[in-house]
Amino acid sequence: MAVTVIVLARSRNLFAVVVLGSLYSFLMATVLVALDAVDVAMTEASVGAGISTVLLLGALYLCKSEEAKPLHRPWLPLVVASACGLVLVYGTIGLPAFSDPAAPIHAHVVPRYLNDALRETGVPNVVTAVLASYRGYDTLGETTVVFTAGAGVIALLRRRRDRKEQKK
Amino acid sequence: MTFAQHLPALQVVVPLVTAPLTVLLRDRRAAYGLLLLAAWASFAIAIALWQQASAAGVVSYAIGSWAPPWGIEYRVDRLSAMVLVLVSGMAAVVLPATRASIEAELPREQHYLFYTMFALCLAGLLGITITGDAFNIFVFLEISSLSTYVLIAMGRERRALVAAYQYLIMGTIGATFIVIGIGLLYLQTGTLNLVDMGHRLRDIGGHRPVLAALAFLTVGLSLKLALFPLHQWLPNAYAYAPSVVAAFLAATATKVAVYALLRFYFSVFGESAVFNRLPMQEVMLMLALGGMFIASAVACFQDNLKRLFAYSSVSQIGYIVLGISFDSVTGLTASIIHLFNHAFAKGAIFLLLGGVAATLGGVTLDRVRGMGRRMPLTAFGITVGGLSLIGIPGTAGFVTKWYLVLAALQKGQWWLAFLIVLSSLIAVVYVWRFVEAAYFRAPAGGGEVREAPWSMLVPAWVLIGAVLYFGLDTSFTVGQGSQAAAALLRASP
Amino acid sequence: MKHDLVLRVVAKVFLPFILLFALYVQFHGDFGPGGGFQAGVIIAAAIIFYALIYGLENARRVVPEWLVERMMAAGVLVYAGVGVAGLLLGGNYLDYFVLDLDPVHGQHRGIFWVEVGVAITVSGVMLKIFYMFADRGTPEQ
Amino acid sequence: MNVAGHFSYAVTIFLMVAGLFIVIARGNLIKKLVGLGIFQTSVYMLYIAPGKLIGGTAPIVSEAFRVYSNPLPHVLILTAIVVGVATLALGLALVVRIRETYGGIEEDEILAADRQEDEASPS
Repeated sequence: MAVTVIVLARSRNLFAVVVLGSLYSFLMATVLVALDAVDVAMTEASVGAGISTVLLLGALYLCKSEEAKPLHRPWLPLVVASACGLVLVYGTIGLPAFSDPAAPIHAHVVPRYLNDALRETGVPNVVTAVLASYRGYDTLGETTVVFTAGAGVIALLRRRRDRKEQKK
Repeated sequence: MTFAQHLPALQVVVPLVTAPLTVLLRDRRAAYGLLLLAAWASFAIAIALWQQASAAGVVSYAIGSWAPPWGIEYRVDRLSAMVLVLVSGMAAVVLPATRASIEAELPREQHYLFYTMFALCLAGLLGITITGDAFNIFVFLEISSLSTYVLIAMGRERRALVAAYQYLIMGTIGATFIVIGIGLLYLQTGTLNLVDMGHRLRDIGGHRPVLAALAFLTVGLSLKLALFPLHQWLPNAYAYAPSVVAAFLAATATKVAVYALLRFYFSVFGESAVFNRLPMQEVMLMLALGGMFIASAVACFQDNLKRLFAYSSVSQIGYIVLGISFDSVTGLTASIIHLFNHAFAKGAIFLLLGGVAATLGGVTLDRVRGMGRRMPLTAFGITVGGLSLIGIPGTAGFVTKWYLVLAALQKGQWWLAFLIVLSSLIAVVYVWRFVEAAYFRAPAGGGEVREAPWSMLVPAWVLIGAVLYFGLDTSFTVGQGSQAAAALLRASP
Repeated sequence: MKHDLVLRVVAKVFLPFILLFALYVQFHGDFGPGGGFQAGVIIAAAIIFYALIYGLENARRVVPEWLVERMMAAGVLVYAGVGVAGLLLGGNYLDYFVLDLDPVHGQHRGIFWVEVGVAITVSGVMLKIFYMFADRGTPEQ
Repeated sequence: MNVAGHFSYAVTIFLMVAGLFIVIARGNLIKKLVGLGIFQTSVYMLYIAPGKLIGGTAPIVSEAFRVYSNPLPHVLILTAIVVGVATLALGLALVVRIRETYGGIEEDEILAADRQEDEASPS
C-alpha cells in the first residue's frame, strides 16, 4: 500500500494515478477485511475502487490526462505534512496498543451494542443496528450529504450547454 | 409528549426536509416560499428553545429514544440557544433579500437548486450548533460545507469556481483534521457524546493523545473559522459568491465554527487542559493580534469593497479569538457578544453591497464614487456598519471593544488594551476609504437617485437597526452573553 | 463498444443478476454485511454498466433523468419521514419503537424503511452524477 | 511501549503525511483531489485498527462466536467514506467547470490567468 502511494505521489500521468488510486482502494479494502470491518470493506471496494474511479475517469476524459509541471518547491509542503505527522506520532504513543481488550473503546459504550442489539432491535448485524438505529441520525445526515453532493453536481454542471452554444 | 418537547429535533429537521421538497417541486416560486416558511419556522423554534433553555438551563433530547451516550443527543444550553437564534434569525432576515438578488445573478433554472442548497446549509449550521455528539458535528459540518461550496461556485464570475475549489480543499483538510481529533478523543474515552467525553477526560487528565487531539481540533476548526493565518480561502470565497450568500455566510458560518471551538474547549477539554498545559493562551493571543493587524492592513489596500470587508472579517475574527484567549468571563462575554455584533454589521454590509452590485454593476471603489448622493440609504447603511466595525460609541461594535479592553485591563495588560484601540484605528482607515469614495467624490455617471432594490434594503436596515439598538441598549446581549460565558466556565472542569 | 455482440449478450445475462445481488445486499444487510448504501451503489453501477455498453441514450430511456432526480429527493424524504412517523406516533424523532406494537418489530420496520431510503437516494445520486459527467463529454449535437 | 502494537498507527501516519503532501505540493487539481482522498483514507485506519480484537470476528452476532471486533468505528467510517465520495464528486464537478472556463487544470496557470485579467482591466 505504501509503495502504491509513493508511486502515486510521483507519477505525473493522471491516468496512472487514477488506476493506482483504484488499486490502493482495493488494498485498503483487503486490510479492512483483515481487521473484521466487512461492511466498511465492502463499501470501500464499491466506492473507492468503483464509483470514485468511474468519476475520476469521467473527469479525466473531460480534461487532459498529463500533469504539466513537476514538483515545485516540495520542501515546504513536506515540512507541513511531516509536522502534522509528528503531532500524530506524539499523540498515538499514549494510545492503547493494537488489540488491547481493556482499551476504553471496548469498555465504555460498545458492550451494550454487542450484548443488547439483537434483543433490542432484532438485527444480528450490529453494524447495521448501530448505523440505522442507535446512531440513525448520523445516517440521516450521511444520506443528506449524498443528496447535497448530487444536487450540487446538478447545480454546477447542468444546462451550461445552451450557454456554450451561445458562445460558439 | 407535547409539541414543545420535540422542538430540538424539529429545529434541524424542518430546514432539512425542505431541501428535498424543493427538488421534488422544481419550481422556483414554490421553493422560495417553502424555504421562507421553513426559515421563519426555525427562527420561531429557536426563540422558543432559547426560552426553554433560559428557564431550564439545559434542554436535552435523545434522538431515537436511545439514551446518550448510546444514541445521539441534542443538547441546548444558553450558548447554543443564542447561536441557534443568531443563525436562524440571520437566515430569516437575509432570505427575503435573496429573491431579487438571485434573480439578477443566476440563470433561471438554477434558482430552485439555490434554495435547496440554502436550506441544506441552514440545516447543517443548525445541526452543528444543537448536537451534543462529536461525530454528529462532523456530519453536519460536511452538510453545511458541501452546500457552501456549491453556493459559492454559483457566483457569476469564473473566479467563483476557483474560490469554491480552494475552499473545498481547505475545508476538507480542516474537516479531516477535526475527524482525526475526534478519533483520538474517541480512542481515549470510548464515547462520542460531548458531555460524557468531558467527564471521562477529566479522569484521564492531560494525556498525550488528548493534547494531540486538542491540536488537531484547533487547527481544523481554525481553518473553518478562518483564523489568521489559515484564512486564505475566505476573501475570495466572500468576494465572488453571490451577494446574499456572502451576507449569510459572513454572518453565520464562521460564527458556528467559533461556537464549535468554544464547545470543544470548555465542555470537552475543560479550561484547565486547554490553557494550563499548553501555551494556548499565548498562541491564540499572537494569532488574534496577527489577524487584527495584518488582515486590517491588507483590507486597507483592497479596491474591491467585497474583498475589503472580507479581510475585515478576518480581523474581526481576531477580536473574537482574542476574547477567548483571555480565559475570563469578561473576555468570553466579549467574544460571545461579538459573534452577534459582527454578524449584524457584516450581514448588513454584504447585503447592501449586493444591492450596490445590482444597481451600479460592481463594487469597486471606482464604481461607488458619489454613491452617497445617488443611493443615500444604502451608502449610509454601509457607513453605519463600518462604524460598528471600528467600534464607535453608539454602535454595537463599541460594546465589544469596551469589554475586550475591560478584560485586558482586568489582567493588567495595559499594552494589550492599547493595541486593541490601535487596531481600531486601522479599521478607521479602510472604512474611511469607502466613505471618501461614496461621499466626497463626484458620481461617475449621472446624478439621479437610484436606490438598491427594496427587498434588499429593508432586511439590511433591519440589521443596521439591530446594530444601533444593541449599541445603545446592552442589557440583552451583555446579559445573555455573560450568563452564557459564566455557564461555560462553570461547567468546565 | 456499442456494437460488440458478445458484450451485449453478456451484459443482458448479467444485469438481472447484478440487480438481484443488489437486492440481496439490501435486504440481507440485517444478517450479513451490506445495507442500503452498498445496495444503492451496486444498483447505480449496474445501470452505469448498461449505459457503457448500450449507450447513454438507451440508459436514459430505461432510467430517465427526471426519475433519477426525484429518487434523490425521495430517499431523503423516506428517511426523514420515518423519523416524523416516530414523532406522530408519540415517540422521539427517529424513534422506531413506536412504529409497531411490539417494539422490536418496530425497530425492524424502522431499520428496513430507513435502509430503503438510503438505497434510493444513493443510487439516484450516483446515477445523476454519472449522467451529468457523461453529458459534458458528448459534444453538442 | 511495544513497536508492533503501534504498527497500525504508523501506517495511518504515513498515509496521512503522504496524502497531505500530495494535496499541498501538487498543482494539478485532479491530483490534489486524489491526494485528498488518501488523506481521508488515513483516518479509516486510525478508527478501525484499534477496534480489532485478535481472535474476534466481524460484529455479526451469532451463537458460534464470543469475541467481536468493535462495531462503532465501522459505523463512523461508513459515514466518513460516504462523505469522502460526496466531496470527491463535488470537487470533480468544480474541476470540470474550471477546465471549461479556464482551459486548464493546473493551479499556476489559473492563478496566472486571473492575474492577467486583473492587469488587463484595472478596476
